[in-house]
Amino acid sequence: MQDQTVISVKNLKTYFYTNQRCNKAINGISMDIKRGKTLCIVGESGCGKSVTASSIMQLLPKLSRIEEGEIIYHSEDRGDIKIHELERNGKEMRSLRGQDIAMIFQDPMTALNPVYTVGWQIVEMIRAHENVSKKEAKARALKLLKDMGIPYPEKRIDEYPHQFSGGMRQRAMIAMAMSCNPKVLIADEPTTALDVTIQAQIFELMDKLKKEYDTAIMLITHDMGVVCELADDVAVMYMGNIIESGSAREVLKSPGHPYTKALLKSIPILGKGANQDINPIKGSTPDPFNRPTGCQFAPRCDYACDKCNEAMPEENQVGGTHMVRCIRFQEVMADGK
Amino acid sequence: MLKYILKKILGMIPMLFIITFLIYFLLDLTPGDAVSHLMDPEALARLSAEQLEALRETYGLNDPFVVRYFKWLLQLVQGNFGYSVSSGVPVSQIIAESLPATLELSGTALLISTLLGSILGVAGAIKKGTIGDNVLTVFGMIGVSIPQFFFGMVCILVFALNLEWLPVGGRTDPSVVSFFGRLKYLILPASVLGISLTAGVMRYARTSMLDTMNKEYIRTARSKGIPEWRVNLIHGFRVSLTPVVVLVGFRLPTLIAGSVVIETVFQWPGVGQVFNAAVRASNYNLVMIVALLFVIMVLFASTIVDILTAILDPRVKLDS
Amino acid sequence: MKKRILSLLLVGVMVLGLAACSGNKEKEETKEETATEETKEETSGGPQVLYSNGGPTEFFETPWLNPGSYMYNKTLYDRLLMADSSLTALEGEGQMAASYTFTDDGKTLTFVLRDGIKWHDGTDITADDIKWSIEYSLKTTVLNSVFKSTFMAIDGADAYIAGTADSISGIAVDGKTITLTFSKVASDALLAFTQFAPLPKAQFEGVDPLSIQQAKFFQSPVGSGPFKVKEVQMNNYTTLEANADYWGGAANFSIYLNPSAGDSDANFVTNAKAGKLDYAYTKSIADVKALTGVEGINIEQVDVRYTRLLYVNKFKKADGSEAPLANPKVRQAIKYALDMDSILEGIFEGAAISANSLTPNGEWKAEGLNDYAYNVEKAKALLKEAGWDSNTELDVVYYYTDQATVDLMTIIQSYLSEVGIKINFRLVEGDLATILWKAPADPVNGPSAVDWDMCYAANAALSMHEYYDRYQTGYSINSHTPSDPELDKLIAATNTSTDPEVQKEAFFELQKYENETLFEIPLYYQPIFLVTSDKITEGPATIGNPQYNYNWDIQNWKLGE
Amino acid sequence: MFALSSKKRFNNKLDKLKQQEESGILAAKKAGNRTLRKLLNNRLAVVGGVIFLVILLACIFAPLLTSYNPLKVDMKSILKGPSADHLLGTDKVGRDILSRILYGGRLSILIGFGSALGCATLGILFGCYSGFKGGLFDSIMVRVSEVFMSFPQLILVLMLVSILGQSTKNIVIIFIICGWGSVFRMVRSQILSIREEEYVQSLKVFGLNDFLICYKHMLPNAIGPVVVNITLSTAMFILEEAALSFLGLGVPLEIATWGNILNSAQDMYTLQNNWWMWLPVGIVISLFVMSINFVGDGLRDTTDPTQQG
Repeated sequence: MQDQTVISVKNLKTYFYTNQRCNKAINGISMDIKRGKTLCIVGESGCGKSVTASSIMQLLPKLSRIEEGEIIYHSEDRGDIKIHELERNGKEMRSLRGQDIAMIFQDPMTALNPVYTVGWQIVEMIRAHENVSKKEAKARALKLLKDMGIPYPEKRIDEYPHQFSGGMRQRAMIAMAMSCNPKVLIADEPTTALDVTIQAQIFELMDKLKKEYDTAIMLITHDMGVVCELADDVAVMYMGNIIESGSAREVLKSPGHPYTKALLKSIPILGKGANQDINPIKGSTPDPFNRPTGCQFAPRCDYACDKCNEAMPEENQVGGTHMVRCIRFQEVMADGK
Repeated sequence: MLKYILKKILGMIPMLFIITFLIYFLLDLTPGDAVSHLMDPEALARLSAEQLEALRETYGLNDPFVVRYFKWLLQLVQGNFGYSVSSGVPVSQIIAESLPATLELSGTALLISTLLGSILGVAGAIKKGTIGDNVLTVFGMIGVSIPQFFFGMVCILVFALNLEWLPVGGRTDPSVVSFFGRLKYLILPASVLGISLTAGVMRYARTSMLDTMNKEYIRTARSKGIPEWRVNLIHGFRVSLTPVVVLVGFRLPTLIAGSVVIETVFQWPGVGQVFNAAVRASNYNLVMIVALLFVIMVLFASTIVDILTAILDPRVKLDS
Repeated sequence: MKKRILSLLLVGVMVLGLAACSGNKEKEETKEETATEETKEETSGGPQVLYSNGGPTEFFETPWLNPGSYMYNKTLYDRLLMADSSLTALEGEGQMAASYTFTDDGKTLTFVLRDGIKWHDGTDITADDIKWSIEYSLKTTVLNSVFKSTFMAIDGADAYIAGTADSISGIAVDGKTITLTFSKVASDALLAFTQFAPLPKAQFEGVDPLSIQQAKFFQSPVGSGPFKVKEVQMNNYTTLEANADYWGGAANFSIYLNPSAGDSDANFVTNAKAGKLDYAYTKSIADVKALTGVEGINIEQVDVRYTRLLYVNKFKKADGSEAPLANPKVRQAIKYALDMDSILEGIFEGAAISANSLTPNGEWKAEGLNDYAYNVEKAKALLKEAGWDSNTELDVVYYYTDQATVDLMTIIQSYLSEVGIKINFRLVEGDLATILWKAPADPVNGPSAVDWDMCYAANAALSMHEYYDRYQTGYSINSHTPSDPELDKLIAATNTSTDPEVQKEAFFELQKYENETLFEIPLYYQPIFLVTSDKITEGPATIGNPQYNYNWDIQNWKLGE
Repeated sequence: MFALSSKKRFNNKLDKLKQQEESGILAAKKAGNRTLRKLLNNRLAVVGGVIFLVILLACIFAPLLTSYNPLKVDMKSILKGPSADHLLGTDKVGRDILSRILYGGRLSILIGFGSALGCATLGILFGCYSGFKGGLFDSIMVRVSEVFMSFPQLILVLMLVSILGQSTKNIVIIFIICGWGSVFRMVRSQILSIREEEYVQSLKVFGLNDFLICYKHMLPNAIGPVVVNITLSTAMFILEEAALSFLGLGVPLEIATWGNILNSAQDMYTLQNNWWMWLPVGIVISLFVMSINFVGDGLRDTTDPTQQG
């Protein structure tokens, strides 16, 4: 089991220092990304899921830094690399990016450089890590575009991003990310900006990658539907903490945290007909600068009691890898509403 | 592309017509006419009224200005640029002699200011907020904050008279034949003019670079693991090049008009001086032709800018 | 690496600041040697070069307007006669004329041309060229007034001008001799022919005399003098080379002219200090101050007939009201109110001389004129006597744009306001002939055709007549002085004889009248400063007025290292 | 060595911030207006602002600072160096240079600001409406602005000066005629992009008349760059005034403006020997123009939402 983990994150804390204030975006999270498995990180916007991805890739904005904790990349040939100690844009970190850990972003419209052709940008990625001739790199790029299911790749490769549709552009992004067959692919809400039919194609494509290239995928989303379909493991984040994580089956079948349960209840399940009763979670995420004492979800939690407000609940292990940070998790699981 | 250029040129014709008419009208409004500026006041004082009238007659200055304008236009269409009222030299010859000097000076200055301005602007944007950014900004600002003639005279005093590295002024000397000998004359005026134009380019480059650096594709580029300088220059600056090109494009007309101030201070035989003297002496033919060249260059510059933006930024289509 | 570049930049800026302020004395001494070395190695190959200014910016000005104010006019052309440094014609041999005779009654003047003299293009200089030059110049509009009054005095000139005759009967050509017979007294005849430069008739075929300045000839003139045109780059530089077969000997140096408009050269000082100005003149005191004490540059002050004055408009105003300055007492009060000595000390640092008459000091000036020394009480008393109303505002105009003029106007304004005379001054531009000098229809009692009360202007005079003739009744440019029979009589007296002694007496009487009535207010005589560099080891024998031609025989000068 | 310490300094700064946050100081502090705070922590803009105010106030309160009348000629004390009674010495006609700089400053700043505000008002008036309305009015205005902008500026200035005559008022008019074109184009392009915004459609749906939509709602969104342009063109106009007096076209020479004072430094003798006639005024002009540029730049950075920090 152990050797399957590609990236292990232990007690990571990342703080933001914009507008002369200090915002504790990530407040100590731990997770493992395993080879050939898809780890889904789910949570409302502003819970710190994108910051996690940026921390791993060391792409944090200037006025922020990793306070504590470790991010270790277990590479095959170069042993364990402590990413959190690497110089942000240093030589070693840059050799990791793209080659070992690749990333795709949310809005394909703005993620590609508008003034260079798609082919050129992919070739740039390949030549950054392997010294191959331009011709050979272009051939590989062509093959990649074909693999990603883009029609007429010979013509498309020399076209500009604005000539691609949303879905096509995301495929091009994935082609670029996969160009040096990275060990880990981090996808930061890849389909949010796309419409539903295209979403399905992208997920199908990612599933194919996992199987064929055995890449570990860390998928960030706020859509529980995506989690149910794709996830092998799940980590639910709220206000900078992972409040519940474990294998997809355990978490979805018997959610231990009121927030996970509420999330599951708030999405319409396809095919369950029109009269499903969907009840949204009351209230909204608190202001990060004056956080509630104790459990962050307490103000919006149905099971909230006085004890919840005292301190942030510890991590309770429930069965194999299932972890919940709620003092009344037994009741929640038993409830089975 | 060709269709676009043709459309632009056709659009130019009415503009040229309006502007030259306006210039002629304004020139006619200025007090006195070519004759009254022909010689210095004392000599003029000795002429009798009939002699003055006779002189005016020879230059056809007596018929109404509209008639004179169309006469001039007719001549222009036949390719005859007319003669300078004061010296009788064909205008084409005067321009042929003075235009290369201005092109040389303004051209070098534009080059210096574009290069220096872009470098300072990009460096300022990358190092935003640090002391380096402040120092670069102050250095860039020097050019635009000191009046040109004052900056020029101090440079002459320091480099030409006290330190004697460079000649005092003028474009060349018959005894100087080598290219570098001639270059020596160009250094001071071109750098004074260049530095005073730098601040504009610097601020534009800095602003557009700052905008670009916040864009998504810069983060994507970094996530591809390519070196920091490539991210900033190849991805960042390449995109923010367009506004800089637009600004420099709109400065092309100075290639024609030159800078009267710099040319006067550095005894540079350019069009600026000739044009300044011609306008004050209501020397119609010379003023009209130089103004015509200037306006053509302005309209030409706006076309060039459109084409360049289309080349630089694939999203922009020409015939939009 | 980047940090080091930034610190370098900072040091550079500091050096620029320091060097600008220092500019102190001992730096200039060391610089002088290097300057001459630099020019030496530049021209060590070819013949030596005399640097001067006044080079053409658009065209070579015709020599018939300002006979000597441009270096090229003095070196490219020969005159008939030769004047000495005080501008009196030398006896016997002239330049083009081998000899000449002028009858005592001043009626006939004959020249005998030197044989073998040629134009620069190799063609012979003939008597016909001289005759044509005189006739053609009368038809042009740009003729010096001394030449004009002399040539108009030739017999048959009026008929020629009126067009009834196609040549001037009074000019007879016979082989090498030209005889001029005068119908009336030409008081400045000899002076005129020491300055008038004949031009080659062949070069002016089909050129309309009215636009002579625009002729192709004046882009690269063919002259007769010791130097000829080598290379012309308008607005850039002009080079003149020695005329090998000049009758007076061939020079062993060439001349390099920096372009400068009129007699104001903005780069006078910078070029002089950089060793690019060996012979030039200036009126600007600022330039002179900047060059005093610079090693290798010598400055000579030359007193010339150049007077700055206030013309006074004594005609009734257009709206019928009396001219405020019609009363001579007010004009005298103005003269008393101006402390000219301290004004000149302030602006010109003593380089200009306060004036009590149009005529500068010297043998041509009467003794015992009232200097109107600065006296506020007297001025106020005169104003009270004249019943001066202290809130009338006088309108004073000027046409010079330099800083010294503006400073002078400000000072005059403040001095006059102390005695209760309010003036405001304005710059006039454009058609100055009409704005300043348009004579009224009725020269006796106006009204005035110009709207200023006083006009600050200059009067440069080659001959004394150019100072006073303009005040006669009905004179074409007399826009300021109503007809005054006494004044007309005195001016006419100065034009009756060519004998200098008789002319002097007549001028003395005229100057006394001028001193009493102050029909114009003379301010100061402005000298000219001749600037020469040490490169000229053997220069002109005597220093005359650099704005006119005299026997400086430039071709025999020697240039040192 | 230099790089390391900046890393250390960066971390210390963040540590201090973290420590303050945890101790709750930061939460208590009232979060001031973001634009003002961002302007304040842009060091250059602050320095610029201070210099700008110092010079402006010195010019306005000139009578308090110097008792001399800038136009008073005093033949006794000509070209005196800086001394007790004349802090910055006297010029060729004995006028006190310090008072001329202060009183002259009033005029120069008036010309600079007057022209810049004039250009901005004209530019906004036409730009806003033509950008919003489009159609015939827009195309005519664009053509007119193109005519003015492609006019060789020198010829326009030379002619207008000789027609209108030389005076402060005319100079401002001339600068406005020459300069309104660029503000017009800038505002128009801003309004063109704002016009597509939804809130403008909704305003139209509410039936507000065009002027109200155009000037009350759309203009504030386009005003950011215009404000910046005003500060920067003020600096440019002050320099233009100095250049014009160098060419003898500016304000009549005897009236004290910075350009005219500097004008006296045209000859080499003054440059080398009477430094007090040109150095102080040169420094004041450069400092003032630089300070306006920095404030302008600072404003630009604050009005740009994407700026971090």
